[in-house]
Amino acid sequence: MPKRGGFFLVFTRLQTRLWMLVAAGTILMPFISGCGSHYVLLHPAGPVARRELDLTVYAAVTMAVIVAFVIALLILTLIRYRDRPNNPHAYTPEWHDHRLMESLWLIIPAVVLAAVAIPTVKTTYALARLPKGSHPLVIDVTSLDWKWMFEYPDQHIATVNYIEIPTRRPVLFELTANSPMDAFWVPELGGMEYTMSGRVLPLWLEADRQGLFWGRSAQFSGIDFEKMLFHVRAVSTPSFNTWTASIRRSKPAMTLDTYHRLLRFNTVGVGEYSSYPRSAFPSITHGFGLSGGMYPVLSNHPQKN
Amino acid sequence: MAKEPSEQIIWDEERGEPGFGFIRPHFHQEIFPTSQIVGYVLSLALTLTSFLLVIHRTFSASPLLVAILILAVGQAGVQVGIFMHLRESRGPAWQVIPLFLGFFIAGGMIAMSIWIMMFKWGGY
Amino acid sequence: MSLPVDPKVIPKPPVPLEFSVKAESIKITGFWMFLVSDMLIFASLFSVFAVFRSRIMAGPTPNQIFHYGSTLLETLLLLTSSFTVGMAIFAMRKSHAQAMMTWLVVTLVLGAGFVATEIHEFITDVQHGITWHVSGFLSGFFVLVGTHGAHVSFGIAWAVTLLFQLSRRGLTPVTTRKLYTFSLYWHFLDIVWVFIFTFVYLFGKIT
Amino acid sequence: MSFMAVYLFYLYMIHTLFPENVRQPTELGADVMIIGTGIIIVSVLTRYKKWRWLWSEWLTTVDHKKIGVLYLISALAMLFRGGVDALMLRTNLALPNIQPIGANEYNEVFTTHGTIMIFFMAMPFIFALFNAVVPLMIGARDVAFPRLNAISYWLFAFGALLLNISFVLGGSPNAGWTAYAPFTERAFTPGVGENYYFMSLLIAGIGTTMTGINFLVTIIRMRAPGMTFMRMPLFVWTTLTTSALIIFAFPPLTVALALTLIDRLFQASFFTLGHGGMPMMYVNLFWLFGHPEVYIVVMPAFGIFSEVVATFSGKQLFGYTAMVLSVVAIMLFAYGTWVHHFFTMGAGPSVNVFFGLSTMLIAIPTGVKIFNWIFTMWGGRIRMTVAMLYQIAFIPTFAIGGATGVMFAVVPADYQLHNGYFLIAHFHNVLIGGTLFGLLSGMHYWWPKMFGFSLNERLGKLAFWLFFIGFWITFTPQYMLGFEGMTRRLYTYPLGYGWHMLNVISTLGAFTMGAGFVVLVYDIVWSLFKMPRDATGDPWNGRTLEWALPSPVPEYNFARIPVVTSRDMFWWMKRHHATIADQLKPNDIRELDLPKNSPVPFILGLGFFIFGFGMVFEWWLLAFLGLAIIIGSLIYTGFDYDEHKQVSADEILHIEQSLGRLQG
Repeated sequence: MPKRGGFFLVFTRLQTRLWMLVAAGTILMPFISGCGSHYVLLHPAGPVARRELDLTVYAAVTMAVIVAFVIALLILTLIRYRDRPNNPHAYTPEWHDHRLMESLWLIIPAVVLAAVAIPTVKTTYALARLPKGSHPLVIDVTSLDWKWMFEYPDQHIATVNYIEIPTRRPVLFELTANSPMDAFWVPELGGMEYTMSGRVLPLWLEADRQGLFWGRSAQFSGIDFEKMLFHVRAVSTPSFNTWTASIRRSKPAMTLDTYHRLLRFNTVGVGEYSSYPRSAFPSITHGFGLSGGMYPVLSNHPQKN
Repeated sequence: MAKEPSEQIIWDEERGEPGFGFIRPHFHQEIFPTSQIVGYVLSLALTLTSFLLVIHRTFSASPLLVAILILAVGQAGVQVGIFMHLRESRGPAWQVIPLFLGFFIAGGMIAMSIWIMMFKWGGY
Repeated sequence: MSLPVDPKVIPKPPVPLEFSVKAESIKITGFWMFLVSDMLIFASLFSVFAVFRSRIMAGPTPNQIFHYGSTLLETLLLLTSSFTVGMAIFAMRKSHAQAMMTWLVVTLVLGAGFVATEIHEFITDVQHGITWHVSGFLSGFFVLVGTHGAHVSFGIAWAVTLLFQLSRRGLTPVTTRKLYTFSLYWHFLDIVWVFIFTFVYLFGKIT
Repeated sequence: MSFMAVYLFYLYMIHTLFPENVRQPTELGADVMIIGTGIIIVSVLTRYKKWRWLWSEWLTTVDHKKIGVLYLISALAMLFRGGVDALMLRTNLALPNIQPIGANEYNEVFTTHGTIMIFFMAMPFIFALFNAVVPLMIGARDVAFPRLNAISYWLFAFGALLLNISFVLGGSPNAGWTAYAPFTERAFTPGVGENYYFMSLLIAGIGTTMTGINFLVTIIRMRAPGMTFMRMPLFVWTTLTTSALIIFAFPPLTVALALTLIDRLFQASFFTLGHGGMPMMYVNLFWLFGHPEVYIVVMPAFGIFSEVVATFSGKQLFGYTAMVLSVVAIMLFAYGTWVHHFFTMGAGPSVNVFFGLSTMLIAIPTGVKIFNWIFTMWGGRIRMTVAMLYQIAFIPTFAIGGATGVMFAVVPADYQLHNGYFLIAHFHNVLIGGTLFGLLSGMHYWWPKMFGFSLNERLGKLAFWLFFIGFWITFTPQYMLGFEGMTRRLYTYPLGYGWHMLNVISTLGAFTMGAGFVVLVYDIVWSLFKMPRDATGDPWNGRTLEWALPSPVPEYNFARIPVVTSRDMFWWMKRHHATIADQLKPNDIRELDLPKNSPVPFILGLGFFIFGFGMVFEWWLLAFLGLAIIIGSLIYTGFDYDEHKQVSADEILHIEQSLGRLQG
């Protein structure tokens, strides 16, 4: 290749750099704007999500330190030991063993991982229990194809694809399904859990600010799974009480017939019902007494016994 | 088959690796089938013991489970050790390692699956 | 392209016929590996059964469907056949072809007895409406025991082809290797049965 | 003209046999492609009178090198299919609320994308490299069971065929590559699609298990004299551990698939909702296989990188013993971590914590390996070949993938990140950055050994950069989408979430990777015609025994089995000026027994295919026909004692002489 003049070389480099800058800018733009409100996981609205986020960030940062070290080491190695003429760095083809270094990179990752492991264990056990002395609001969640049904056993009301919860009070979701497996997830309030027919799983979440949060199924369950969306409105306790009262007063009751319509394979909008036929729904407090639906033998389920 | 004398010498003797410890090869060569008969009697005895233990409800449930579990493992030991000639091999009896690894993984698989599927969520 | 080495000539131990050819002895190692993999199949089925054991639903309980007499009979048949196939290998090692064939035939008869008993039980169950559709427990039970039964049936078919080969070719490194692997297979099925006997039938009796 | 006639006839048949199958435009496109390719292949073979050659040289072969080539071709074809699937997925998600393909087709495409990439791309690619080099590396004539090896290949090939025809006959599986019950039960997926999934994976799984057994025994029993375990190249070590993993891990998969199929076809009650079925057990069994599977596909890549990095740094592998111990440790730990795939199933904090910790534990040996690779380069002379570029790209990529993997082991973090795009980005990061980079690296590295010519380096580098840059453009946005709450398997999304910006970028990246694949194929075709043949057999200045042989390797591999005295044997020989030609003398050469070609593997595979097809459509007669073919070919092999052919010493002498490898 013919050698080019100095000016031209500089120009080419400049040009290259400019192009790289433009490219990098295009790619990085959405990343720079990365803390926008769309990043629901980064904007927790409750203690559960906050603890999960804290731990995620902690783990990410800890891991990033190691990764950064590895990449730096790799780049250094590549610069020093590329096969080029007159490489001043020593070529040691037989060097293949170093006890101290090998034990070092056995021990250091182990220590770092222990640093991640200990808070993991603590938080996992902590999040498995409701805060001491709290009186949770119980909501029984049933995932259907492809909609969410919610029952408030203490308020005697039922809703579809929409719930309201009071702020600063733990909500105990009792999750079950009358459909294939789904996952109940409200990202701003906290992590997900599967809903499975024939089993009731507890999950507690709490909102500490008012707002409207979206939740969706995170587990693929068929053609309209994309539409398994619901909303959670967190309001103050008085407005929550007003809301339940108004539903009890002004909305229709859910009959078994309504429920069987919900069981069909379709999507529906939001629904609110002033009561629901208690014996007909799977819930921990009332046992299983379902007659219709897809699991007719649930009356024998060990959960009841 | 014997085409390569050079191979026959070294290759046949498993590259001079005679095996060590529990993978040292060992062939059963007997004049009278003593071990077979002993194995048969043992296997019958073990089976009948566990059967009778259960039929007569000798212990309460949990010790009984443990007892028949031990008897079953003993039975497997009899079959593997006596009848299957575990350590017969040319060169090191390599099959021993995957076999015991397999036992270990199989046991772990069963025990862990039961544990996981109990769904002991706790705390509520 | 090889380099000079000291060919350590180790005194050769007396090796039975089935191990005398390197390639055939490798097949025996391969068969062990197959058995390990098959063992994991049964372990998976056992874990399924263990989890499904209590999921009886509206179906019958273990005590209602297990017949301990015939189960014990099956166990004795299979244990005895395990012994007879061991004797066949013993005779093979002694180069007693006739004795070996006899023991093998006895093994097959015992195995056929086992399969017949099991099929009879299954048919009785199905006649009483006890099918794998009824409950999770029955699904686990039928598939675990049925897989074992299918293995035994396959073993019988395999051994019949071996009988033909043995009678045509006599004791050669290849035929003895085949019989040896068959014996491994048979003993392995015996072990699996012992665990089925213990974990399915006897556990069912206890709980 | 004839093409149109055939196609119309085909459409007529489809509509008669499968009236319920509504033809979508993409399916029609796939039909046209399959039929068209088929006609082209058939006419080319007929035109050049190559049928006999195809049958006797390839379809009936039991030679491990040829089987390796077959695996490689299949894997590349499947990489194409899976890649096209990926582009369709990304196109569908590029902008909010556009749907070039509808919901059902999207579900089918992501299912086949995952299934094909894992089972029908990564696995055969791995086996291609196993077959191509492992017997050469350990100084063996062939694998332990050559005919079984061919059977494995044909089971895989016909399994892959069964899955691939699902798109045009009867409908593809559409429940995700994991096929979680109870969604895969008849009540929710009534079509034949899921039957295809279960049946094809069962068939391919049998083949895979046998490959595992084959290579485990090959390595244990067929090593050359002096090749002790601690002298084996690391790729052989990873083959050993991978084979062991296959033997232990595939049985749970087989059971899970078989039980679901029994549920679907014969109304058992394993994973159904009624009658005490327990779908969670399917998940448990699937991941009992699924987690080891991750290591099955990534460990060979570790082995490849260990060979590549040593060769192109001109330096012995650093910390060989530690590397061996870490692969063994990974193999053992791999069985104790499977629950981290379903922490959110709520098996309880104790279970979750146990498996979270065991998952973190497995990161330690992996970390050891990464440092050892870097220190292999330290003090070497690094040659930037394509194979080495993939290796260098692998280290940071895999480190990041591993780091995000540790985040999933952090149970509370997993509760938020599970089933989101963060997860998608993580496992693509590991599988592309680890497995695919490794396999492509290995392909470039061993290509001259397999085919006798190298791939073009310039084109290879172009393909590499497109892959590498495209990879990061695709998956960095996906990590961020995870934090925006986008969940996996969505076929479309509304504008309001703000996901569109990142999705556009991600799609652009995917197409960049697609361009990389096109360049790669062009590279292969170009090199096939234009690259000079490799005369030395050692184009990279290699270290292990396979480079001591001519390329392509003669059928019998080694005219005389070498005696190994050192790790990196060939390197040692070169340093001590022990050239090949000096060593092999005419009277060293003897007559050899080689495995003879056999039609049984192909016919057995065909039998399984017919059986599987019958089962899928519940055409029992066809299934019985397939079963009869299977049993017939098994009995035939049982009575077939004529497994060997003899190659005379003269013939070998002649070949070696013509290759210039003989003294005197």
